Amino acid sequence: MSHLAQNLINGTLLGGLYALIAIGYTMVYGILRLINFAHGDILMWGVYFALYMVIALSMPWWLGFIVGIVLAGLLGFSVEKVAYRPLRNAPRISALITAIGISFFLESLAVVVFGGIPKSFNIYPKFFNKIVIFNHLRIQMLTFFILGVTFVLLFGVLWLLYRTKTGTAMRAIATDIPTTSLMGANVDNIISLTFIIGSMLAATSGIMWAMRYPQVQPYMGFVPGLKAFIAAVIGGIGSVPGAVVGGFILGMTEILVVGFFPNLAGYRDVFAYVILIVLLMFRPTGIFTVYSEQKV
Amino acid sequence: MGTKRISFKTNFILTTVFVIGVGFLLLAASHSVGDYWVRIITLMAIYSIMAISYTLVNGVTGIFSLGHAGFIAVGAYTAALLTLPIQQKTMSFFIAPLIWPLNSIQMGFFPATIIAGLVAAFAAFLVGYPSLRVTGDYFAIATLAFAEIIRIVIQNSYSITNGSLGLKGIPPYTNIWWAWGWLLVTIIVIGSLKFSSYGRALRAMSEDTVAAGAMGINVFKHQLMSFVVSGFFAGIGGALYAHWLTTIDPRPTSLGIMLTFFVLIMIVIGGLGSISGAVLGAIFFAFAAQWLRIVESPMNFFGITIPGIPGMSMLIFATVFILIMLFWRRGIMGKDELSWQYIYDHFAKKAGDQD
Amino acid sequence: MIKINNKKDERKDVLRLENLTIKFGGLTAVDSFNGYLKEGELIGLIGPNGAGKTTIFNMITGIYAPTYGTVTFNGIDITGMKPYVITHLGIARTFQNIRLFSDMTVLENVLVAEHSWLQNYKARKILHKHEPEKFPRPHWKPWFWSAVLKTPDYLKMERHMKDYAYELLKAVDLDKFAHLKASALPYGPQRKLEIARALATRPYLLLLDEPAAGMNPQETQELAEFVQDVRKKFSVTILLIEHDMKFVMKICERIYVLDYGKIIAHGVPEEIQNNKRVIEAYLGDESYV
Amino acid sequence: MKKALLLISIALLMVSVMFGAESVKIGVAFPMTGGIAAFGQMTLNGVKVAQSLYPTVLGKKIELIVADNRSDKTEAANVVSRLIDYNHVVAIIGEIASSHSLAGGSIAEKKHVPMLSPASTNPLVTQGKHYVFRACFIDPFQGHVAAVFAHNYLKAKTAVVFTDVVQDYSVGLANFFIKDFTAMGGKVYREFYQSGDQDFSAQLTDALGKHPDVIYVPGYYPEIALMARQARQLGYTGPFLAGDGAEAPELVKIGGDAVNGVYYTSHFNADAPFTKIGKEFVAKYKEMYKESPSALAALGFDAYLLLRNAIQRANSTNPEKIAEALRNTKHFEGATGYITIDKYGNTIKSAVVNVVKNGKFTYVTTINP
Repeated sequence: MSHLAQNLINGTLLGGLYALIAIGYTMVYGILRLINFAHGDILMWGVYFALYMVIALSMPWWLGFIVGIVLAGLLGFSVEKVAYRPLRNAPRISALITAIGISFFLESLAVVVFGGIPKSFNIYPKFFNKIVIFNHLRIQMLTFFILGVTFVLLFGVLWLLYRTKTGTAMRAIATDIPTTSLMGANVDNIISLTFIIGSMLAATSGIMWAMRYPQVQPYMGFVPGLKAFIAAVIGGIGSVPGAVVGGFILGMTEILVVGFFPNLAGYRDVFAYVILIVLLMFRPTGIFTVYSEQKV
Repeated sequence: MGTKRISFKTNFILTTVFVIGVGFLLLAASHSVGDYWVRIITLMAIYSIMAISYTLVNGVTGIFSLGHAGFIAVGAYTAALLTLPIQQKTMSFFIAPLIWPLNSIQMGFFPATIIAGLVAAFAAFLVGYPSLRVTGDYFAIATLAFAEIIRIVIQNSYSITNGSLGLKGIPPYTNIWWAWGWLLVTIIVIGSLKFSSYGRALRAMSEDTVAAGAMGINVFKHQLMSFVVSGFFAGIGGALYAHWLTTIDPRPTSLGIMLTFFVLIMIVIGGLGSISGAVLGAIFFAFAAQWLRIVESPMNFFGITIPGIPGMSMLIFATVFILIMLFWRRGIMGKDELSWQYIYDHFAKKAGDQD
Repeated sequence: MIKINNKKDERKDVLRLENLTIKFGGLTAVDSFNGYLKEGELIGLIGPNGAGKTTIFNMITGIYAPTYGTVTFNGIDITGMKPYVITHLGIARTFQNIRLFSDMTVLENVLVAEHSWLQNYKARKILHKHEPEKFPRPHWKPWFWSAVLKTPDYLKMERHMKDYAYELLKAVDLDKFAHLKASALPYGPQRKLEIARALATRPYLLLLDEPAAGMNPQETQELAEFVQDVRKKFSVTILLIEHDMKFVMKICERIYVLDYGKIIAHGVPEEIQNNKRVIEAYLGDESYV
Repeated sequence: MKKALLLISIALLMVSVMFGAESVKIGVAFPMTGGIAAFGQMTLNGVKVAQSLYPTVLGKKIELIVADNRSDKTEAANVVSRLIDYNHVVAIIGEIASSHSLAGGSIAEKKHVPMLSPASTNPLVTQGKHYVFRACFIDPFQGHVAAVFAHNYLKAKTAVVFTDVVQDYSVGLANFFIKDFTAMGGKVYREFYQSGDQDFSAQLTDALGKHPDVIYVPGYYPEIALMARQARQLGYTGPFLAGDGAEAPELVKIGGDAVNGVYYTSHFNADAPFTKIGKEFVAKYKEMYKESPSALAALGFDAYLLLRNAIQRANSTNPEKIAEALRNTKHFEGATGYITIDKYGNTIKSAVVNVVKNGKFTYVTTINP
């Protein structure tokens, strides 16, 4: 029983991290219909930014984190501006290929700038490593922190989307760019804002990821990025609540599969991919249907 | 507008002369440039086969697959398991013995390559049949997922593929003639396909699937067909690659997503949808990967040593890749082919400009 | 009150639409559309923007599956069939916003439509069941391999396809642009090429979606003659959507008027011109001038 | 102007020819960029220390030509070919990762140029090859050493073995450990993970339910460090046992206090070198790089010396003769111990066990073959 409970806690933790990354994916996809392959790499850069703020500029850890997150937002903003905006009217495949190129570029640049050797991320207070024992369950303080941040940010994003004018404009663009621009909303600004928010969420997740698994390396963003995309598809791409639910489902599945069938650990990623493929075949719109794609 | 059309006969003669010329060049090269460059020249042909088969799907047919490395891996493993000497098999498989009948088979390179192609084509069918029901970026992600599944299964099947230990001692059959010979076959078959009625249907689909469907083209069937043909030649490329390298393993960096990215770089440089572009892109990639060693190793300019920057070559490739996508999306060839007609038109235009 | 010309028509039905209905989410885009086309007719389908005309085309050609109702073509129920099968059976169409294969040459555009000659096996099987005498059992050929290996059979077929394509291009007066990219053509010839491409599938029924859109009066005039010409020369039945009332009134034998997904009028041009509901529906619409 | 250029180039050519005649070219094929660049860098440091101590052989200067394989298998084969064919080296120190050595080894074998790998421990690397050697012991031996240590020193009865399914190295060590440990009467449970994994909580929760006396993780340091942290958080206080893949300063940096009590089998400990030349090496290394040498550096050092020794004994720079001499290496004194190369190209030498104590790699014991 405690085995299950422990696994459930671990799964929630992993799921929360996936969910935060997936929100950025799903928002960008909802608006631009673009799989932003570079999303995971922006996450990685955010973590490096935070690390260097603390180590090189000797900022306090919390300030370093915030500056890192802001810088990641700026990076997302520039990536959109430099690489995606010129291709907005190009075929979608071109945008997708460019996104792959950007991902490849950000990774290569990180190798050149930061070196390919993993760096340790021990720049946060020891307090987070403390363990609370609760009825045979061992829960790290970090768990509460990560879950707390995840839920605060999640509700923040939902509030922004459904309760503010900007959010309404974002949702409007997601359905129809030309009409929205006719209605007087500045499409470019709103798309930029989407990228900034998505990148900052990813960086936040990345930093918490690095707190839990304290090492940083240039390829750290790829797998979480891909998994978060799968989470977004599970939830119904374009839907923010869907992305969160998808993230938790995926995180939970991965942990439970390995926890109860240790022999299948080698196939762990296969489960995520199989879920993805089955879902794409039979319910491509995911759990929360947002858009139907038919347009002739 | 007086562009002359070059007749079939002229075309045929010129092409034959060109192929024989390239043959002589290769013959000369294999005797003069040394083993290292011969290896690179062989690699160029292997990359070209991978790139052509990839461009058939991603460029000509216009469906964006990210699963190419999966089929290359299937081809590489199939061929390697068929040509590996039995004694080598018993030595390599020390975690779990190889299953029957693979443990008692050893065959020649040519049949093994063909079987590798067929098995890879079958894998492409199995992947394509479900994946092609979704379109666009969903298809890209589905194929990426399938390729990863293939890789992970290879990684975990110790009694068939030797798992993460990989295979070694594969006979080094791939030489300059096998590689360039297969490249010629690939160019002829895929070129012939591209310029047949089927190729027109594929190109039409790449522009507008709805209109193509309305013109009576079974879009799904044609996409699947293109995918399977591509899988066949990817398998051939994999078989050649395995016998060139003599050892293969299922790491993400050797037969995983990295390889798909590399081939993608080649066809983006060459122009999505062009066979000759794919060849040029592959040759450029194989050459530049060696040539860019200059920027990575310390340089000595009159006594001043400039330290090399590790990782620079990949950064340069990535930068070139993005610049092409942003400013020169047609790449070297666009969707055109480097035909005699193309060259003639080009020069005719140049001459016209000077008048 | 819908007035219909009740004169008995002996010609056979090419197309019959019964209770055709489609819903997108909560919205009913087309509501119980009933209609028919007799062999050799030239029929117009008109209505204000968003009335659901193109949606009907999309249901006939299999791009959308109707929520209710059936589409019967030459006595075969084609509801829910795949677009390519429907094309093989003999329905061809053009698109509202021209959808040529713009990167391919004019000739290749036509040749693409002829590609189905190689492999309309499935459609022939369906026809075979219905009219065995007209469609003898097809001989299956491995055209794919023939095409790759360039067998004499295939080369003969290819020559045949090219000849017919030139013939079609000559008929629409585009043969001199055969090797030009389709995107390089001016607007009017692009419309014509789209019709030629549709004809290359050898249809019984041709669906034209706003063929006169964006043309000046003189071009429209030419087009009207051209459409009538095509009907005669290729002996096809034509159903067309058009905004230009003059154009429709001039060439169509019967007209269906659609508003908010429902038929509001059906009859010969004179009847439609004087129909109160049609005038009402068109009042606010600037395109009716 | 043209004449001047011509003269300069002729002069340069002559200098290079003269220089060429004076030197013995040895190729170094290491990963200097990419995923395992750190290993390449560490090993190269050791090679350079050896070169600065012993720069000549047979009265000629030894010239090292370093070629980067970019941590990529295709390039691993290409650089060996390049070194042999383009740079005309007489022998190669090279390829760190076993998969790279397999790719490069087949080229060296074909060209009859000896290749000496400092750190490829996979038994397949030298198998059936006459021109491929190594300076390190092989996976089966390391697994055996770990089993002996767990049984005799840690007195363990139950072990949980974590296998990194992606790494042939890990699979090899785990299998030989399990074989030997069960033969000694121990009980083994297995768990699996893969390189790049960051969350081991599921496996650890399962593993700790078995109440192991030791957890054997023959993987690489990033995962070992993360695993140790998560295990400590789940309440595990017992020892970890690992292979030489654990040895990197990052283990402590990432793992923090959690990695205290991680034992690992290794080739070398800088605090307790037990040969004279080992002491000399540590001193010189500290002088050159201001830090303690890693085991990889020691292996790079030994690879250079083994090759130099073989050239001396062969009294020739003929690759065939060097290979022959290498194969006859007997009781050679290197930094990592006394090395004998058997007829298969593998080394027979002792292993050390180190432990992380207060964030320092501390020598525990030596286990002889």
